[in-house]
Amino acid sequence: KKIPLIKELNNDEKPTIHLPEPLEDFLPEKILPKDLLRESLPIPQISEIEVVRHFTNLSHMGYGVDLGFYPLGSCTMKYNPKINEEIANNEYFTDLHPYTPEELSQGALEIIYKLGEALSKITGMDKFTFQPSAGAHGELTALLIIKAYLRNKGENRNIVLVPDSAHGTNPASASMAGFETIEIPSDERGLVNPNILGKYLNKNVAVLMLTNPNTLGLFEKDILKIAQMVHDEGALLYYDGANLNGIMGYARPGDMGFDAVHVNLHKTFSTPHGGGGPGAGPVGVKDFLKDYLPVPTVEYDGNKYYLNYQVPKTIGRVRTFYGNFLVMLKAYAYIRLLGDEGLKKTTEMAVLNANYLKEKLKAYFELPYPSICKHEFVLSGKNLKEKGIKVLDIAKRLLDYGVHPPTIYFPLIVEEALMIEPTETETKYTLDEFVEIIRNILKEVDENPDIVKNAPHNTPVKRLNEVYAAKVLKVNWK
Amino acid sequence: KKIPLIKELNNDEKPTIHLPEPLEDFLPEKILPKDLLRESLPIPQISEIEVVRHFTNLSHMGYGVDLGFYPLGSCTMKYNPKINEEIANNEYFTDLHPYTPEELSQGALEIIYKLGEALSKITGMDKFTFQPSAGAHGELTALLIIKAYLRNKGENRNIVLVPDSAHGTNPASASMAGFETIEIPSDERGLVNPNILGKYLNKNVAVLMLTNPNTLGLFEKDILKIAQMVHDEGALLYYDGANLNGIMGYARPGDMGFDAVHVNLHKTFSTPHGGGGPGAGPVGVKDFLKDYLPVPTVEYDGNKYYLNYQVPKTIGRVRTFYGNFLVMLKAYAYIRLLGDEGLKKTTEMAVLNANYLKEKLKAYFELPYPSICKHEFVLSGKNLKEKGIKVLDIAKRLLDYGVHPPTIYFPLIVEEALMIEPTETETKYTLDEFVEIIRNILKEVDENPDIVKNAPHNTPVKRLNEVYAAKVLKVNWK
Amino acid sequence: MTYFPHTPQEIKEMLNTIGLESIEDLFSEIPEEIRQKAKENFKIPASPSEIDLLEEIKNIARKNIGKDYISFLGGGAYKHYIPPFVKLVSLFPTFYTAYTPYQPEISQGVLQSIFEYQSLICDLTGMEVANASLYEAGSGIAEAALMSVRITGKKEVIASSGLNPEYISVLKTYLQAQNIELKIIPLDEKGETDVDFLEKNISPKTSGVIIQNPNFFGVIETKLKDIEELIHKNNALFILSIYPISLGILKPPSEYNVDIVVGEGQSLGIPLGFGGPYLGILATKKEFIRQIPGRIVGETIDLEGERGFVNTLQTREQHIRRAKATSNICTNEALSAISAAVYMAILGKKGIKKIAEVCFSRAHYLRERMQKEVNLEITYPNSHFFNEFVIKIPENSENFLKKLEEKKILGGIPLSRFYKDRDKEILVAVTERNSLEELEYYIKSLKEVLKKN
Amino acid sequence: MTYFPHTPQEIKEMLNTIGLESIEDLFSEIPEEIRQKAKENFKIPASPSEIDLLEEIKNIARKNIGKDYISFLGGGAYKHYIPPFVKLVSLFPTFYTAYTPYQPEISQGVLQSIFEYQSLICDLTGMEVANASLYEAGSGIAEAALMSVRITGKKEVIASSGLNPEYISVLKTYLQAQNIELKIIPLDEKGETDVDFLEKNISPKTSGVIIQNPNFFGVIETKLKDIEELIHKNNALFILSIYPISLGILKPPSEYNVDIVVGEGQSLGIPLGFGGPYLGILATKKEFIRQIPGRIVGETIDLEGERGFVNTLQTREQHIRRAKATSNICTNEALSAISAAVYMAILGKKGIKKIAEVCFSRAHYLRERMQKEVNLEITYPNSHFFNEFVIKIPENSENFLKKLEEKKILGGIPLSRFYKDRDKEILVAVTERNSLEELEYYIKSLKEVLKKN
Repeated sequence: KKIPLIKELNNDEKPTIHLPEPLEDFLPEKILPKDLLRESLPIPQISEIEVVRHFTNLSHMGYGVDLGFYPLGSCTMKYNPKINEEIANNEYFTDLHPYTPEELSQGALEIIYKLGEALSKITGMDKFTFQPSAGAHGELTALLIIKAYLRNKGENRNIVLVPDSAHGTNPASASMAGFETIEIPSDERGLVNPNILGKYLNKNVAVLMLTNPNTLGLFEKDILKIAQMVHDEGALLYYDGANLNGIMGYARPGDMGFDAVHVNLHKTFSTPHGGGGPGAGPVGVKDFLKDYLPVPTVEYDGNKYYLNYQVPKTIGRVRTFYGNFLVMLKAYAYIRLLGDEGLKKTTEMAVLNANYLKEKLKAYFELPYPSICKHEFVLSGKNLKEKGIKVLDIAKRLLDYGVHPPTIYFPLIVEEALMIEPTETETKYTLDEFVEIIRNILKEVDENPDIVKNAPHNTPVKRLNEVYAAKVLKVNWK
Repeated sequence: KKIPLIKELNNDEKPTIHLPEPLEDFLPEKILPKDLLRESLPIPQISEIEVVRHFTNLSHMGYGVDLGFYPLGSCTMKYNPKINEEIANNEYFTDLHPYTPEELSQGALEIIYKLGEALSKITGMDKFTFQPSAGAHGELTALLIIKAYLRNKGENRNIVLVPDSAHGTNPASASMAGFETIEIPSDERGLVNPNILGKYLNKNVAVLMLTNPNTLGLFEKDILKIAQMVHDEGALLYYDGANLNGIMGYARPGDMGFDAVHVNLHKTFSTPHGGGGPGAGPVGVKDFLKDYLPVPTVEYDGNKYYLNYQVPKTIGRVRTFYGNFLVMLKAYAYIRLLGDEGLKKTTEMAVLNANYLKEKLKAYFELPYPSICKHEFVLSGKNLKEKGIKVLDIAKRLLDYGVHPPTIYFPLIVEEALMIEPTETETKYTLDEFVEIIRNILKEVDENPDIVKNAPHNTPVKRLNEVYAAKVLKVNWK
Repeated sequence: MTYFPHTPQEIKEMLNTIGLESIEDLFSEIPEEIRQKAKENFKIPASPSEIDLLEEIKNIARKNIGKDYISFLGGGAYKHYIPPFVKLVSLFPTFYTAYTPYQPEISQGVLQSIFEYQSLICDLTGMEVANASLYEAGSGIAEAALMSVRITGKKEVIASSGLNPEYISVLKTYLQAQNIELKIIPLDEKGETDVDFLEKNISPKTSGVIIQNPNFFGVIETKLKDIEELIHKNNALFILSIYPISLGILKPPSEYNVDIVVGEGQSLGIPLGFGGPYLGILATKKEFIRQIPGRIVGETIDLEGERGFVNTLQTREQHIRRAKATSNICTNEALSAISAAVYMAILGKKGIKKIAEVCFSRAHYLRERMQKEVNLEITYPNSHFFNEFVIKIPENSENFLKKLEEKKILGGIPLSRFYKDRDKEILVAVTERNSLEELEYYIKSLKEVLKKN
Repeated sequence: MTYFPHTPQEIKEMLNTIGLESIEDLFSEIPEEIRQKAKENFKIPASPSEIDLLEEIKNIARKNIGKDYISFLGGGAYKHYIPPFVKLVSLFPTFYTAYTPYQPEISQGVLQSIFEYQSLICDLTGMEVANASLYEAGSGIAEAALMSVRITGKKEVIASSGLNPEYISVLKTYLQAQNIELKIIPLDEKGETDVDFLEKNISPKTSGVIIQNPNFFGVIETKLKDIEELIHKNNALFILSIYPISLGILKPPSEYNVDIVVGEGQSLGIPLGFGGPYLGILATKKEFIRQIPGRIVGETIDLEGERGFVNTLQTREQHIRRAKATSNICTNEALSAISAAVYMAILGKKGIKKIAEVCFSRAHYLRERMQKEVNLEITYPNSHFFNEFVIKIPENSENFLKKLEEKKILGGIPLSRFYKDRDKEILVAVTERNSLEELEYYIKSLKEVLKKN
């Protein structure tokens, strides 16, 4: 079923919805000079029922956690509890203007404050800012805090170290913060090796950014040693919280020696990802960095919550207002419902699912790093290359079986990588079914490789030509 | 994609949602004798994410007005405005107990009262009851009112007349009200003919039930004469409001001589049909019948709305509480948004769409009653019989084209009937597209009849065996 | 303003195709006299805009201030927790904007959901078949009574006065229409159906006997076995009205050999909504399937032998059988049935049992506190009850409740609403949404109000 | 309690498959010292149940009593009408529970919706390309400034002090990080960007100039043509921050030859939500497409030549280009962008224009009444404005606003919140959700408050 573009349904004479009429005496054309006014607005006009059908039909051409398995590595596509949506739809939150006087918006401030307290408990950090709107935004914020701290100490360190398995956002954020990035090669275990790290550490290093467990799903066992080395060199240690769900309840970044962290509320704390966003990437810091947090922070004087603009060495703002409040609200509800035991259990089941699936799938792919993983693991499909099959083909064929493929071609250090994160909300049955599907596809690779190479077949469109898109660059309907 | 039954996902050990714990000292097994308690509850236990996926996937195996054209004759599948859903989701309505004291539920009572006033204006009746939960329920209620009125006059009339084109609910309601039904044949115009009617009228006739426009979509032109004849014979005239949307704003049942009416809020007033319900079938009567309405009625004393249980000759209740309140609320919002002019325009566009589509389709089918129709019209597919094609096949093939088929095999007086009601909310483009689809299908009938006979092909299941269902009678998962 | 999408140009073109000049021409066969009257009398002001309408109705809604009170109202409609997903499902477009699934191939979502509803109701009640829903309990009980008349060929129905008085009222209306006799059996001193009286009144002429459990006064009927024997000895049918949540702990109707189970399904995830839409449950034995009113979904196979679902036994229904149909019901409460299915599925056996236990235990805790601390008299002090009970207060119940209303409590339903002579009794319901703090506050408020007297 | 679906038996089986004995074993490589600290310090109480949680948070929500006040707050976030369907779309499961559409074949719904968002933004602004969203306006403006630096190879940005002060603050943070100079241009006596001052400060070293229209004080910048000429004469880029709704009537940025349009998309169907999530709009000329930060959806064809949509130009992005990416943005505000698309689609050109006219006319009506009837002084009395303006009051604005709060009015934003010295001025915003009755009540209340002074 083809769905037209809205533009293709346009007819200028179609009615709009039932809106109030402007006051005749105060119409723009009676008040403003003509050269400030626009002559026409090219936005299409279609009727309400057409709009409803358009987006309803589009919504039937998609996939989401609510439809099935979504083991997209590093993305933590766990179930998004519906109770959180109900909570975040309360008009006392949705209709609240950010400049509502403090005494009339105590509820919202309370949520932010209490979420900060909870995240401090979870991460072992001392204070949080909620301005960062996403993980990468959190990274940037934290790097700016660290930079300001170092500059304040009179240090002009300009190097950010990241492992070669790091998320792409790490070096990109470093650039935006005005740093240079140097990559440290992982060792044969897939980990940061103190011996290798030692070669990279020097007085120009401002910070080492780590995600732990790392993107291979492996816990950086030498973290205490690493922290010691970094700190001894006068640099700071930053925690990329994308994988916090692999250790929550068992290890806290603050206890591992990290000085600043970001947390992805839309990953570990299950706020829905919205087809790409919104998320939220609050940043937590140790005490010695808290004077550098963006303004305003949310404080409590024992009686009343308030916005504090008096942060002595603040880096300033990284966005307007206070952050993605409605996302915070969902995360707060999630944390409050589960409590410490529930959150810990969340981690346990996520790690159980990952190790179980790894154990089941290692027969079909190469497993470059066979140790116990945390919330995710990485396979390599290079064994398929000789058959002319790429992991991309496997991914596309999975679509035909009604499941979302894993992350592919990341991390970069694994050839033909398949990065799989099942999350704790999946049943054993779903995992077993996934294994069965993989087995089937690999059978197809042997018996009927074309069906895999030309996949997908059962989707609303066939395999899409991304190269063509980048060539023609048709990015709007004009 | 096959969707299992919930039962097939059952595992007694799976968790339920996070509920409060009972008070230990007051557990049923500590208080009730064992023989009052159940030993086990066979309801399946599955996890929240599984429930969410189950019903979300099921919802992707369906069709609705929000997805496309739904010209199901006599069903008035018009667009259901989303604003009405928002209004009906207000907690001050949804969380209101029906026994809330009157002074604390004035808002709900006001809605019912004002909807009654509006429906009186629309239909020309004097007073409404909102207890009837559906059209058929309204018919029964009205027949009971009429019966009580006649009995009160000392008359034991026991015949209900209906045209042979009547909805099946008419005779069924008559039976439930303890009447016998006699069918009057329609004349060659498709209408009730006063001359024929005359032969059926006598002192045993309690009521003539009419829908006007009738199920052929034709206005009963002789209605004033018919009313005269019925009343002269001492019988009453009942209006089946299923087709009110064909004349609203142009003719009021009250002005045509009807003594009692029901109105389908889920048809003319656009409340969604919910896959089969809930609807609402309020009944309006002329003054002389109002002492027979079910209790309670909603009244206003100039100061306060209240429930009136003092209806002198009431037939009693036809259901608990006051009716499908949340449905009334949506209908009220619809009426208030549109006002008289909007409602009238609604009728006009519905009738325009029907006549336009009739004009376009008459080339492809027989059109037994070619006059101007109202909101719907009936074609006959008997011309296809010689090709071995039934209208059922056409209907099933339409599913492959992504539109809902018309009503088929009704009204009974038209052979191989196709009853088509486009409604006012459809664009000309949609109607033209439908004509094109019909043309295509008829071409297929000539060129490749099997594709039509074995349709549908693109649906989640192929043609379903209804005879087999009735034979095996598997009506639950046990 | 309306929701039509036509442009003026299209309207012109369409009229042209039809061969008419104006919209008015489409209505020319309506007698001028009728059109004139409509023109004169059809006057309804339109709201200035969607924004104004929302504001207007929000203001009306706020007048329902009782919503914000702590509530102990029950009597057939209960304030239960509705898991948020249940509400979301009722906004799935293919569910709420669909008609009755006449075309099963594109309606498997609705059909399977209703099949699962039927199955879950069978699981809950222990019965063999359930229909796809009736309007609500009152008309559902009437339908069950008529069913017993059709099955037994006899025309006398007996109902316990433990039945919700509104149900009795509906029953009267329906039975009278078909000249079916209705006898009402009183309760005994324990508040249970008087079995002796039943024994005296039942006879081989009786078609069906209707009992409610727990009954309207909250009392659990403990002699259902005896009643069942009496009924079946007289070749009548045993009709039982149930409160679905109570079946989380109470013995299912099937174990009492009940013939037809009916009940109000509102407690299964359906909002109070000032009384509707609700959900009429009807379940029975398979032998009676052809006498069931309303729709039934059945499993079948498609052309390729795959499982699918359809409306079945449609030959019972009005659109085919017309005057001889098992009922006139056409539009039912499908969306409510789907909500109930989602509700039962998301709670599962454990959840439903737990909700029942929470209701039960909090109600018993409250009643004990009322007895021991407030010294309130209880109407049926030695009877078993589920989550509802009757208290006696020393003054007119409506006055008493008004005083509680001043403390933002809706203390219960005054029995005088239904029984003129019982003007010092209040029916109190407790659900899982009454927190322990609410119970505490109720006790405290009762003490204060009683002290003032 | 958590949302995991495992049974104890399954957990055992799975551990067995893995070859471990206990769940703890899965974490054995974490140093004991770290685990011990977590054990000791990781303490968060769980809510007793979903029911309690809902009640608890509802009680917190109710403390946001400002929501119920009549509000004239604006300053970058506006209380606009959101058509109910816009809200429903954001609850479509395939939209809100999906990740970024990395697998386009099963993500056409999200991708086409965002392609349409991009197109509608181009229609609204007149620009040639738009991205798939940024976080909100503040960081969006910073991204635009960085874009101008990349494109021109110069490191000096000029911003008008008509820019929202929070945006300036964000801009400072971002630019400072990369040692880019930021100059702020004052306003003239009309409240418009001082063109003479700009002329004196702009130079061939300037990479970009940022103007906001209408500016923070509500004033419509009338010399954008002159500004544009100055900017382009110096080979800098013209960056304009817009208020989307105002473009229902105001000349689009493209007609001023703007290079990069940025703006806060909240007014396009996104709830106030105490400041987020919002929507950062960024649109530009096609020639700059490779320097755009964030995601872009493009049209393409599938294997069979059918139209489809994909994320395109991903080589600009962090997951491929890493340190050399055009931005670090990964997660954006896709769902907000979809809401904005639905909003623009459902209103259409007529609706957006009408909303703009209603805002404009009601704001002008209110200001006139304030001047004529209340004798309030207006800060820029002879300037053009859209729906926001600054009034002067005879006392400290915070005190004054408190008095209005007693009448349940949020009268506006005190300028002292941003400019310490402007402590007797209030920024007043009017939208279509301020009914005429509200305007009347505001006038009446102003009179009362002023009389008391």
